[in-house]
Amino acid sequence: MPLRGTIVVDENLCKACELCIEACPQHVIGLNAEIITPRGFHPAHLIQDECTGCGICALVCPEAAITVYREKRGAQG
Amino acid sequence: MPLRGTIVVDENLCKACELCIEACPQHVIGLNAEIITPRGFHPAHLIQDECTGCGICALVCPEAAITVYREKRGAQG
Amino acid sequence: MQNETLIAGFGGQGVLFTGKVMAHAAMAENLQVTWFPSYGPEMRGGTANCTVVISDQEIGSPQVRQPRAVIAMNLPSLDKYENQVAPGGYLVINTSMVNRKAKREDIHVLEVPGTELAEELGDKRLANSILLGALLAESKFLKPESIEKALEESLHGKKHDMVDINKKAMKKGADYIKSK
Amino acid sequence: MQNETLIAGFGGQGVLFTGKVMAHAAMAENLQVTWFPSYGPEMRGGTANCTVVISDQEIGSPQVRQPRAVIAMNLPSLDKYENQVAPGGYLVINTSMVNRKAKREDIHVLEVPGTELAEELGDKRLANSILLGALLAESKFLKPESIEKALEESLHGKKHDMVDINKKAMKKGADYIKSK
Amino acid sequence: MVALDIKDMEVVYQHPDSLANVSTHYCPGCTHGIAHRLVAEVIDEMGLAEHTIGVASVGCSAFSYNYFDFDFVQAPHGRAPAMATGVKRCKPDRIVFTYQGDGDMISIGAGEIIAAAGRGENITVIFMNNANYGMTGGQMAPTTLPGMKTTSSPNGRDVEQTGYPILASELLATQEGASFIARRSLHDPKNIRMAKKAIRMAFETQVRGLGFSMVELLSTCPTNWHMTPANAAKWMEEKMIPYFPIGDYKVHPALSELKV
Amino acid sequence: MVALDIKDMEVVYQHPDSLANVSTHYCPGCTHGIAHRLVAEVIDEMGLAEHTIGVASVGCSAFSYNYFDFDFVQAPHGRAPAMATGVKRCKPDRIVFTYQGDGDMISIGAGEIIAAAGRGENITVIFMNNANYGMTGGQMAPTTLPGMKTTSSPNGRDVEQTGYPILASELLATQEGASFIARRSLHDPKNIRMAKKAIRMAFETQVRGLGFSMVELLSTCPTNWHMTPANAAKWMEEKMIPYFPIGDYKVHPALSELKV
Amino acid sequence: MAKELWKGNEAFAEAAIRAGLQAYFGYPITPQTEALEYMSSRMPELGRVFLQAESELGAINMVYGAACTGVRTMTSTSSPGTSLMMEGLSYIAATELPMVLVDVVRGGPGLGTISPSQGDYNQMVHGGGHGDYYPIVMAPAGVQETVDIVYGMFDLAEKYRSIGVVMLDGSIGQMIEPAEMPPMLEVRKDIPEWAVRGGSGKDKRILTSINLDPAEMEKMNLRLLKRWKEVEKNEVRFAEYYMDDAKIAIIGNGTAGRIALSAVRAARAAGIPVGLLRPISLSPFPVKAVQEVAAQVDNILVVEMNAGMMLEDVLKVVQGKTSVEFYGRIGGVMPYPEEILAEIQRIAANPSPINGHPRDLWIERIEPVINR
Amino acid sequence: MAKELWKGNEAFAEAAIRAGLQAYFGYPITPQTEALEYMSSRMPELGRVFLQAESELGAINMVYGAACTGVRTMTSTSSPGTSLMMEGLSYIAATELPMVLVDVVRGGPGLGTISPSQGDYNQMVHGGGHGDYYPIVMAPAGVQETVDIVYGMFDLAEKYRSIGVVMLDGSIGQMIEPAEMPPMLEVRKDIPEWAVRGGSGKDKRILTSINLDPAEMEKMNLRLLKRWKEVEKNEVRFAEYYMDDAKIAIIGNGTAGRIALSAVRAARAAGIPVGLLRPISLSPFPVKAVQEVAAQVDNILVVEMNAGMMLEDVLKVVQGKTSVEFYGRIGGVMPYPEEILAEIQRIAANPSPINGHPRDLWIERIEPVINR
Ligand SMILES: Cc1ncc(C[n+]2csc(CCOP(=O)(O)OP(=O)(O)O)c2C)c(N)n1
Ligand SMILES: Cc1ncc(C[n+]2csc(CCOP(=O)(O)OP(=O)(O)O)c2C)c(N)n1
Ligand code: SF4
Ligand code: SF4
Ligand code: SF4
Ligand code: SF4
Repeated sequence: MPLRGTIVVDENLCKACELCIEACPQHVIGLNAEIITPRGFHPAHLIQDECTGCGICALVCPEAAITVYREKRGAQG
Repeated sequence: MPLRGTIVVDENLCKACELCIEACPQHVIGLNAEIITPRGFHPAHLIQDECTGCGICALVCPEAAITVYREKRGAQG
Repeated sequence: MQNETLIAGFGGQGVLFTGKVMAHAAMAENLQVTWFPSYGPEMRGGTANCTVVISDQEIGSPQVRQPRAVIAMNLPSLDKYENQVAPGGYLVINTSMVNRKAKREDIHVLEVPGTELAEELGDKRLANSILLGALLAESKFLKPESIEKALEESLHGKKHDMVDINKKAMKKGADYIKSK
Repeated sequence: MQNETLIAGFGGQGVLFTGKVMAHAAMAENLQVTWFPSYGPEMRGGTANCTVVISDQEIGSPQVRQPRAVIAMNLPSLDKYENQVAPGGYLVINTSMVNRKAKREDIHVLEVPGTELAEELGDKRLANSILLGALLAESKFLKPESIEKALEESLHGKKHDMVDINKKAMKKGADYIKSK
Repeated sequence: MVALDIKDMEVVYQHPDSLANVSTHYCPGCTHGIAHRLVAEVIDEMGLAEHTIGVASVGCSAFSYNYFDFDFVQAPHGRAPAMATGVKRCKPDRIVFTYQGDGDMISIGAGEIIAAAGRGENITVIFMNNANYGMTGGQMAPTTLPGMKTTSSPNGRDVEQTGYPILASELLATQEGASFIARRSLHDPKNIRMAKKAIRMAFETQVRGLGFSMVELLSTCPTNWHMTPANAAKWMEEKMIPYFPIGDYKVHPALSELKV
Repeated sequence: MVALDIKDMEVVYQHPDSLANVSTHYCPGCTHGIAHRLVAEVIDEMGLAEHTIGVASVGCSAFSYNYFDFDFVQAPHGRAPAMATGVKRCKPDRIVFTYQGDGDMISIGAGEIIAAAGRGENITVIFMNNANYGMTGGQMAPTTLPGMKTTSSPNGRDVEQTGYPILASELLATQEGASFIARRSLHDPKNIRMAKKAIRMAFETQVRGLGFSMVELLSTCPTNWHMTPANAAKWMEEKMIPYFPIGDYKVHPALSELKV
Repeated sequence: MAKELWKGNEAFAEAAIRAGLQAYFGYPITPQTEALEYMSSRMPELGRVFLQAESELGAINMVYGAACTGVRTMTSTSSPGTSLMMEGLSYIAATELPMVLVDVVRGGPGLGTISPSQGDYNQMVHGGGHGDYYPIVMAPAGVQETVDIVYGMFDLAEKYRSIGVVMLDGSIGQMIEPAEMPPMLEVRKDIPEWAVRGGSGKDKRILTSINLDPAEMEKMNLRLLKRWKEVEKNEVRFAEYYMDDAKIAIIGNGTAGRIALSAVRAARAAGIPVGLLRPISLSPFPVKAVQEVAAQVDNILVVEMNAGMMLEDVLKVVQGKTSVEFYGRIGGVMPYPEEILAEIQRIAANPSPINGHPRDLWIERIEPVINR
Repeated sequence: MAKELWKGNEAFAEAAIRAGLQAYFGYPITPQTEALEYMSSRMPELGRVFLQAESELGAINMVYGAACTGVRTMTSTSSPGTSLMMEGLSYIAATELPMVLVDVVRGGPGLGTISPSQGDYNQMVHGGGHGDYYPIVMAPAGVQETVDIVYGMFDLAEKYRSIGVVMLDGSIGQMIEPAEMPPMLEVRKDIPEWAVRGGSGKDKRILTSINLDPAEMEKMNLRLLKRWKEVEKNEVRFAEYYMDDAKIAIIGNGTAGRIALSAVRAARAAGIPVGLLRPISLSPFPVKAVQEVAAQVDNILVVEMNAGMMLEDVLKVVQGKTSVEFYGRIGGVMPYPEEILAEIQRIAANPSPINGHPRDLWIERIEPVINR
């Protein structure tokens, strides 16, 4: 079982470019239509819990808006 | 017997750089100490008559000061 | 006679276009007109605005401190321009993008859920025309015929398909405000 | 007190150097001095000149229309500057490079076969010092001691060897003109 | 979703220290942001934040001094290499880099970049090649692809009239003074990782005093390309990279052993 | 000497028509004069005198408009390629060439030459590389050899501080728009003959509309090198040519058949 | 031709084309870029020369080359770009070539803002390039005027073999107004007798700006100067509003002038006898008009979008004959009519001559406004 | 220190070095090149920065970068080179950085001549770069004055965070005169609190000239302007000769001023009560001194080596209080004292106020001379 992870998107930074959504190998990111940022965007957020904390979303994010967390090795299983 | 030739140096143009003197395979060019041009140079001239009209002096002359003449083929021998 | 309309919103909400439609309409009425944008480097997600001055004589300043009308397409625009509306003037608010009421009481406040009404027409980018329709219905700055002509002129080529739907949007805005 | 000397000749004849020697000498006498060259792009075979103004007060113009003295190292310089010598002034001609007489009669004409005399000293590039020696012997613009000091100061380093021979040249020029 | 408490988790990735925590003015999806992040990460990893002076240029990145969290100066259009030279010569123990767009560096600033490379100026250049002038609204750049439409080549770039894209890496690699020249792309995770390594190499070149280093980063401009960011990335892969091959164009021998 | 009457002889060489019969301001032995002559000969041989517009630059050759006997304009320092572009675009059926020194073309004018080459501008550039700034009295140029003394590198060019000579032919040959790029020398009869052929090729390139052509001519500056003209030629052969190899750096396929 | 809506930048581009423009060279810069973009589609369509240069240096030197061939040619740019053109402009002036430059001015100095400004007044009017030379400089205040001035500028440039500058405040370049386009002129086919076109021997032509002989250079300078005297005599342009009975005069050009017009109207409505002189030609400066105004009114208020550059020219002309005051906004800020109205009211309330330099007094008044 | 003979160009280079110059960037151009050459040997010798730039654009931007680090830095060039520096100068002014520029002026416009001229007066004094900015400009008339002014200019530049320009007529750069060099100052070790030097977080420093918000840009502009007012108050320099009882005043700067001195002496010898005001600071202009002269004399004669650029500033100051005439030589020609003497004699013979613009009357007088 892969490590489990999660991401936190900084809503002040995210511009809803969807690059993380495209890049996420787990397809677990989406835009949050509920929120509209001061600059008029619906920011990205996790929409499912299969995030592995692989960090690919952060790698492609032009706004450095994503912080990626992963279970500690020891904490697993 | 090689063709014979001669050169005429335009004294208004020659600047006594001696490049023709260096280049002449026949060593027949020299500066004319008798003449001083308006710009203060002793111009080049033929000092011996073994000029073959090869044109090398004209090729290296930066002032295009040299006209080269050669016997016509027919006129030879 | 002179009136000034400032139109403001996010880039992409069509504020510059709406101003141009007004300019065309003013020309159709043989009036003088000056359209003046806030211009900036190409940046998305910023705000855009333009001022349209319509007059029957040579126009002086292309921008005014107190326009007769303001169309606020979003909250930052409302925050920024509400105070500037000339006393007795018009403030048109796109309530779909704004979560507060106007504060001024000395002006005509026209609240129009532009984006929602536009969505009813199938394209939320029509909100600008809806708000303009509402403004003109109340302010009478320009005649409806001139605006229709203006739409024909400003939407040419491939965009000509959009004329009718924009006309509809103008009318929908006008109807909405009259019905209130 | 003010005097001006214009020195002119082919590039390479040392006219700028001669002017500098005069400037050093003027300093040695606690006089004001300005050395001013005609300057141009680096081109050989052209002419060069400089003007040295010596005065006991702040110097105004660095060049004058009618210098007190002209040293003409060659024919073009004579042709160009003869007319400019101030009436009663000095015209020093390097007769070795000039095939005509001076035309002016209202000035002191000093004819010196500079290049030939220099060749007698073994270096035709000394003609400038010979002509300067002649001028100063007649004009008394500067004292011989100051000039000797000046030569020491302007020929330093590797060129210091040249001091004595230049002194000799100056003297030769002075003697020549006195003997005439 | 299963609740995961981030307190118990380790941080795999976070906003680099050398990147200020502010929203940029870049368009959504613009890879200028990625380049900024990579540079900031490298500066952090090398511990250089207190020793670096950046030189911003004129283009969309004119304001990058607001986004990096260390000293910055801002140069006239195209002149960043000259300005950086002035900084570096007076502060030889500081790390000095320019951040320039393609219009800036290889159109108006071609003279300055060639001179800096020729001098072997010990600076680093981050060169953002997005095949157009972003800031002014998408005009043709020297790097615009043949046939590509821009606001100043409305019928597509006509090579008969306007010639061919300038290959800056190839060009500068001809200079003896240039010690590290590489081209990378920012369009997918793999290439972004490679780009970061090249940026690291470039700064290592400078730290070692080896002379001029440049990383050309192929970048998207979704706004002026009139594409979504994702489509822009695809277009980059299909159209731009074939024209601008990824690779190392010059690597000083003293760097060849270096693993980054 | 034996009297030969030139009336009976044939003229093997004479002053080319396209060279005005005036004394130049060049120093004795300066190879600018040779380059002028070769260009004039080529123009004459191709019958182009009535169809050519030259663009002089700033340097010792600033006054070359006085020496060529056809239309000329004179450009600001380094900007001759831009000015030539303006001329050529408005007179596309005319032959337009620039005549530039190394300081002019590859120092202050590097931006303009790169852009012209990149555009494949259909002009010809005669590039006089004499390893220094002649006109202003012999300062260091980008082409000055390492260790070479000039009036602004009094202790010899220090590569640590000032980098390496810029190799202009190699640099421009990287541009797709460049169709003919060659380097020649003017220091002896053989090389002068080769230089003339290259100049001919360059003009043929333009006549055929093939785009940008440049001939780099290694030139002596006896005055500022502080050598006799003959010694300058030797120095050229021994020192300069090894650094700046003679050769063709780019030849458009359409030219490869051409015999000149 | 009927009026159509035109954006200032596109309008001047089209006007130039209709004036027979044959070659345009430019480089993008806000707030001028629309002109370049417009040219990039229209010029090739008409078979004329358009080229985006590598830089403003490139552009001005391409124009220089094109002008040498005798064609109608121009460039356009904005403030930092004009600074880069200074060397080229000085060369072009010295070579006595006609050309047109449109400078769409933004707030400086430095990279500054892209907002409208009149901060290039000195650079253009008093010559930012080296040496004595004299460009014609006009500053229109609206789109129609821009069209008319650009259209006519080519004739002026050719008549006087001079640089013709049209200085547009960024605001004029960006605004849209109705304008009537002048008729499309035929592109000139003949070649002026001084232009290069390929020729040798007696037909050889040279165009250069260098002359190492100062005496020759002085002759050339005098020629330029005398030609300039002709321009001064013939080409002064200005507009006047409400001046007949005015006791206070505003002097302002371009956008500042038209904003002042709004203020003047408001002041007139309030019974203040104020008028407006709007210089259109800044170089040559409308000396006589300003002198007449100075003789008529008690107070002059110069209004600019800079720190008082034209003010200095007004002061020079007025020669103390009447009291001159100043109001300006700087660095890219456009004044509102209300601000100028307040100035008029202040002056009307106290028309006595001021004591001190108008700029100093203005600094005192404006400082609290700016640093608010 | 004793006096030594110095060539103007080398003298100012040495003076700058003694003032603690840390970084010089330049590009060769006649008649300034000796300075660059001098720097190329002296600066490395002292372990300081010398770099020959790729161009004047490169040089000014290297200076820009160097100035950002807080060091004493300078460049020198001549007229066409200064035109190329206009953009950079405007940026440096906007970034509020100290630097020194020496412009050794030659005859323009264009490539022109290399002979001495004062044709850059407008470019330097009235700002050839875009936007409102205010360089300090001084014009020495001899080698010693050049040394003293350059030596002090770094302090001024730093005090006002401003550009300090020393404008040398080509003649001053090329002449040799005795001069005493000031003592060698230690190179500054501390870093000004605004300079970049590597720092992050709270210590981060930014130096930029852009501010898209016009309100912020306006604040910056006001700051520059107010600083300039201080300069105007404190830094005026001029020299007067024979003015005590003068009824005619010559006003001329630099070489023109010292040539006029010769003429003034000759005129005094002939009994004409003439004096000389020689402005040294051209910006700030010696307004009060000129006003006082205007109050004292019946006639002013402005003498320049251009077509009357400073003349315009004099006319502005004099405000018609006295008759102003002009004499100039242009395009690289230096007047002889005799020419100015003739002008003085003419005026002394007929001191009545002139009728017309002084430039126009001068053109009439000079035309036959020039076209002779
Ligand atoms: C001298 C000058 N010319 C032009 C401009 C206008 N300008 C600003 S940004 C820019 C183009 C930038 O394009 P690029 O360098 O490719 O960077 P990008 O915006 O694409 O990142 C231009 C031309 C300027 N500011 N200064
Ligand atoms: C803008 C500008 N900068 C500098 C100069 C001075 N200048 C004249 S010629 C020259 C150098 C020319 O050297 P190069 O191009 O190598 O030609 P060469 O004289 O050696 O033939 C310079 C720097 C100038 N005229 N204009
Ligand atoms: S990549 Fe970054 S900016 Fe783009 S949507 Fe994802 S979190 Fe937002
Ligand atoms: S090569 Fe020419 S210039 Fe030189 S000496 Fe011979 S003839 Fe004279
Ligand atoms: S215009 Fe292009 S380069 Fe500029 S921020 Fe937007 S996407 Fe990025
Ligand atoms: S200085 Fe050099 S390049 Fe110039 S003319 Fe003399 S020898 Fe030739």
